[in-house]
Amino acid sequence: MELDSLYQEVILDHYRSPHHKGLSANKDIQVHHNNPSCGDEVTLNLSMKGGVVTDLTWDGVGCSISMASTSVMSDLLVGKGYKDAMNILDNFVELMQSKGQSVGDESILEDAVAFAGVSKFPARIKCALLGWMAFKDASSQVMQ
Amino acid sequence: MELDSLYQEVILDHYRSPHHKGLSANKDIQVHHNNPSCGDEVTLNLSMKGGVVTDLTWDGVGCSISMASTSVMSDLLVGKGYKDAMNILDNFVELMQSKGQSVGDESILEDAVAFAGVSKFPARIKCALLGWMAFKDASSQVMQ
Amino acid sequence: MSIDLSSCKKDFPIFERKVRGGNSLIYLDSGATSQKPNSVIEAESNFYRTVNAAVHRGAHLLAEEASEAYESAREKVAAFIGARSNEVIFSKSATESLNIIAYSFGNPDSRINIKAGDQIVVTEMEHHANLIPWQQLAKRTGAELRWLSVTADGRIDLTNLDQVITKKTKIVAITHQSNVLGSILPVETIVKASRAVGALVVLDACQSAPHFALDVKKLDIDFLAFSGHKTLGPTGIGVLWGKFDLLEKLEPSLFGGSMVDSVTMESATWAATPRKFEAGVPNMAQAVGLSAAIDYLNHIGMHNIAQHEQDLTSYLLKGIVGISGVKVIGPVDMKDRGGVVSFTVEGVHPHDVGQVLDQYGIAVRTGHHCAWPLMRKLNLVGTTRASLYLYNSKSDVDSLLESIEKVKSYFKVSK
Amino acid sequence: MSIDLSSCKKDFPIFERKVRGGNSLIYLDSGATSQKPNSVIEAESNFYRTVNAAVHRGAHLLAEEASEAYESAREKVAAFIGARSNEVIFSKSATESLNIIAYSFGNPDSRINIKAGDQIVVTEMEHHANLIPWQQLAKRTGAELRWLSVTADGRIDLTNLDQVITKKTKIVAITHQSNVLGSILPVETIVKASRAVGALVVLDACQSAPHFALDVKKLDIDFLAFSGHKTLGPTGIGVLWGKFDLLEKLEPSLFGGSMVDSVTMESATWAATPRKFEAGVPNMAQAVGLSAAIDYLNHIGMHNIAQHEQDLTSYLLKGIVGISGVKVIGPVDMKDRGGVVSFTVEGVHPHDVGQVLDQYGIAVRTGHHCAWPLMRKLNLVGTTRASLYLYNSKSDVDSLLESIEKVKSYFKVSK
Ligand SMILES: Cc1ncc(COP(=O)(O)O)c(C=O)c1O
Ligand SMILES: Cc1ncc(COP(=O)(O)O)c(C=O)c1O
Repeated sequence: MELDSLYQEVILDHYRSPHHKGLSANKDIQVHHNNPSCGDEVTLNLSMKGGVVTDLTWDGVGCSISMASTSVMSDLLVGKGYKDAMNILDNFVELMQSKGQSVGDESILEDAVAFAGVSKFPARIKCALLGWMAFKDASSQVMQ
Repeated sequence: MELDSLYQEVILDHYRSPHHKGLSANKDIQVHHNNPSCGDEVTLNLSMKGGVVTDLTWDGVGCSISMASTSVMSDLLVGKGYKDAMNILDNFVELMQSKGQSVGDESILEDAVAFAGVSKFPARIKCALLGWMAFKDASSQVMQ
Repeated sequence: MSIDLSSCKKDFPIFERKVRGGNSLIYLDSGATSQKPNSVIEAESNFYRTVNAAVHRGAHLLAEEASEAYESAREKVAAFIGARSNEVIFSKSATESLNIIAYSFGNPDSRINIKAGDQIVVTEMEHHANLIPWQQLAKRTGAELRWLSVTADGRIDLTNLDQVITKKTKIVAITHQSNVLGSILPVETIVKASRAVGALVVLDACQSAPHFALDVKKLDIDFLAFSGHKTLGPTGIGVLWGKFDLLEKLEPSLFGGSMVDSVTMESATWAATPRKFEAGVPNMAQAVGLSAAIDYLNHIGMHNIAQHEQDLTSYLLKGIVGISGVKVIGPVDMKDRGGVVSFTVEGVHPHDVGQVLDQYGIAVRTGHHCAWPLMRKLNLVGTTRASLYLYNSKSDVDSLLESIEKVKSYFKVSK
Repeated sequence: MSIDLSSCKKDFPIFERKVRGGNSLIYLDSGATSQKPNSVIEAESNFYRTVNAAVHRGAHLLAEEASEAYESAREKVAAFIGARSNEVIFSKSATESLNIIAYSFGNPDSRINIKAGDQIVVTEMEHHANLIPWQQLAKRTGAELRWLSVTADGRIDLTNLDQVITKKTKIVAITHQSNVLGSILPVETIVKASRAVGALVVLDACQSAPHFALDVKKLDIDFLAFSGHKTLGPTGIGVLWGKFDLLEKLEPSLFGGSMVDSVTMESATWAATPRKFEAGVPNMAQAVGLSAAIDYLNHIGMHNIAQHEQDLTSYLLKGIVGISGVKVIGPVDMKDRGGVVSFTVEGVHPHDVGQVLDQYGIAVRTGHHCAWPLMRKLNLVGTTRASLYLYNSKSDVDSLLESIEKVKSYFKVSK
């Protein structure tokens, strides 16, 4: 069924048991992003040291796609340098805009390739990007 | 030609040589009415005594229909009592709204039946009524 | 079903298309926007094909015919809500209608206006369109915004009515029917309380005018707004009704051509109501389309439409309360409620509920429904909302109920 | 004629009808509103027939497709004027577009706003839509409204440019082409004077965007407004363009759903530009219709349209100056002028001129053309205006010229 391409098992697993959820006490910066058209919200705590993501925790409410995507992203980006992280992010954004034409580069995106199917559902792309945009905002502020 | 039913000779005559045009020095009241959609304007001086129109003069700029109608109206209403004048006015308004179905009651409207054709041209009805509405406004203020 | 409107569906060409998964369209999102019958689509097209011209401005035949069509539409709308036609203003949407009132009341040149210390009252279940314009008006003028609360069962809390509506209250702006909960507000009681203190009443009829007969005189209100696009009409057209004497006292809020009496470089004076509120070349084809929509509604009969929706809603509620893990947000009885049914599915986010329903061709709305304060109050992140109209049927409701079960199994909801 | 657009006319269904006196329609009133090609009428109808749903709000397929259609229309408009798509705001009309800017600049919360003592500059030939909103803004804020004058030959008087535009000037709002005189304004010179004092430039492109190619970046302006209905598009749609950074600094002026970031009962914050300026369910079908209009214009080519109109206007002017007793109001040469030709017939009121022309199937506009201050300045009660577009032909002009002679003989004008 078409739906299964959207709701990959990886996504539903992360939705049910999100990683890095729960805000850490320490952070360099906190950002809050939301999606006014559907009400999804993410708060993200980020710590970086020497341009490397040392800690990334979050809290939020939202649909399976937005929550799972933030969870997968956290796994992926902790320990990455800023440039590397931006590269992964750009890759993910490209995948989202691929209208179902790309399966994603697993060597870069790892579990996040599970979101490839989202690109066929235009209304859900902003769900998948919510946490990523919050990270982009936070990390660029830290790097300034 | 259809146009001739609009531009009766009487109308064109009054347009070229309007009656009662030129504001009198004395008046009980002066009103100014205009037609914002086409810019036609009429200023009307009215004097009444014992409920009878003793003097009615006007000035204005506008199309043949609005100017001629005000001219014909002045002829008609000077010397008339308020009730009588309102009856004539109501008759004229009714004629204007008749969509070409009425020829007008000549015993009441006299020369003003020449405007019967205007009722077939919806955009011109407000031209024909401009002076009359000014009179209605002025006389009802005097009568208060 | 006691009223059979099943023959209507064929008048709406959109139902000929297939949607996701090759399914027929089951449209349960009329609360957001309604579908359009052929007669409305054609009325708008025919305007362009046969009489298109700028109204009130030309000496030529097309302009005359266009003006006639536009003004007839005004009369049609007036009759639809029991008003006089010179009290009906065409806007682009209910949102614009409500903003017009708020701006006009905020203009100190208006002979009735809002000043510092005045109070404006709304309810906690307002759509943003009947909340933010008043927040902004309060902010601009120094007035105070107050509100009637929502009870746990989705009704307006009237227990503190006379503490909320006080002698300082100048405007009470309420929705006729909640676009989230489906509850119909006790307008009579609120009008009475408003009249007692001399406050004016603004009614947001977006979710009522399309669904049941209403009469502004019987409602004894002062202003009313609704949208064409939720009333089988075109997009881009809304209605603002106000009592003539009140409209005459208000300054307009949109400035430009066709709304003036006289203009110099320094200043301008206004045409009579309703013209002064309609600056610019109006949305003529859309007004004509709305007129055709009202013809269509009148032809079926607003009472039949209301009855049909009552029957369907009652059927839907009966079915949905029986599904475990599903909770209706709003009244579950039929007393004072319309055909808007919001619900949540335990463990599944509304957006995901909507996605699965979409897979079966069912179009619903999910999220906060532009009533964010209400969501916060009810401690919800959002709901899934099914909203019914004349073209819906019992079988649409059956499909919805079955598909909710599929949502549960897809997301492995254990209950 | 060097450019042959004669095959276009058949794309416009209105030309199939007969008008007064059984005549074919000779439509010379495109300055008021343009006629619509089939492709535009069908684009709007097809929206209702196939994808109608509230944009940006639903999880379902129709909502996705409607959003896609609406956002594509935004991209189309952006490309048409050389802008970025997130700088394009859909309004209901140019009138609304101009009011939006004026209201937003009047809001003290805007990060750029108008204060007491600031100056706003317009011209004496503005349409009411680009005059009264600024009068009102000046009145609300205590700013001063100033203007550039009109010369006897219908041009902007630039001799006192640097006395009118001063260091206190914050906004300069001018028309691109006069809707009465046809003169095209020296935008470059006025922009230069504005930039020199740091003033922002608002361009009313109602009479230019439909008729020749323009590029907001090349024009080096800050805001631009035009109407869909004058651009072959539907009624009920307008465009507001603004530089992104400026729009971001402005508060919105219409409040409601879909324009918020977050809302509580007390206050609200706004979505990003352009969304924050589009409150409510938008005029979706009309945006899609406008997109089809731009496709049509692009297909013919704006340069061809401009050339065609230049040729026709020159032909019309050549003919009309030869008729005794007829006076052209506006430039009689082709330098910096477009296809709007106003004239008076000695001894015959414009309204009567229009009436006789109508009898021969010729649709023109008569009166003050929503530019009352200009009429006063020129000491006129009004003019008769013929305005040309792509579907007009040399034979339309011939008919006009012949019929002006008939006007003269009907009213026995001796000259
Ligand atoms: C120069 C100019 N500006 C503004 C407008 C207002 O446009 P609309 O009435 O479509 O809002 C018009 C046309 O009426 C115009 O010609
Ligand atoms: C109760 C209510 N009020 C106001 C609105 C705003 O209507 P529109 O978006 O058509 O202006 C809506 C619909 O969105 C509504 O449901």
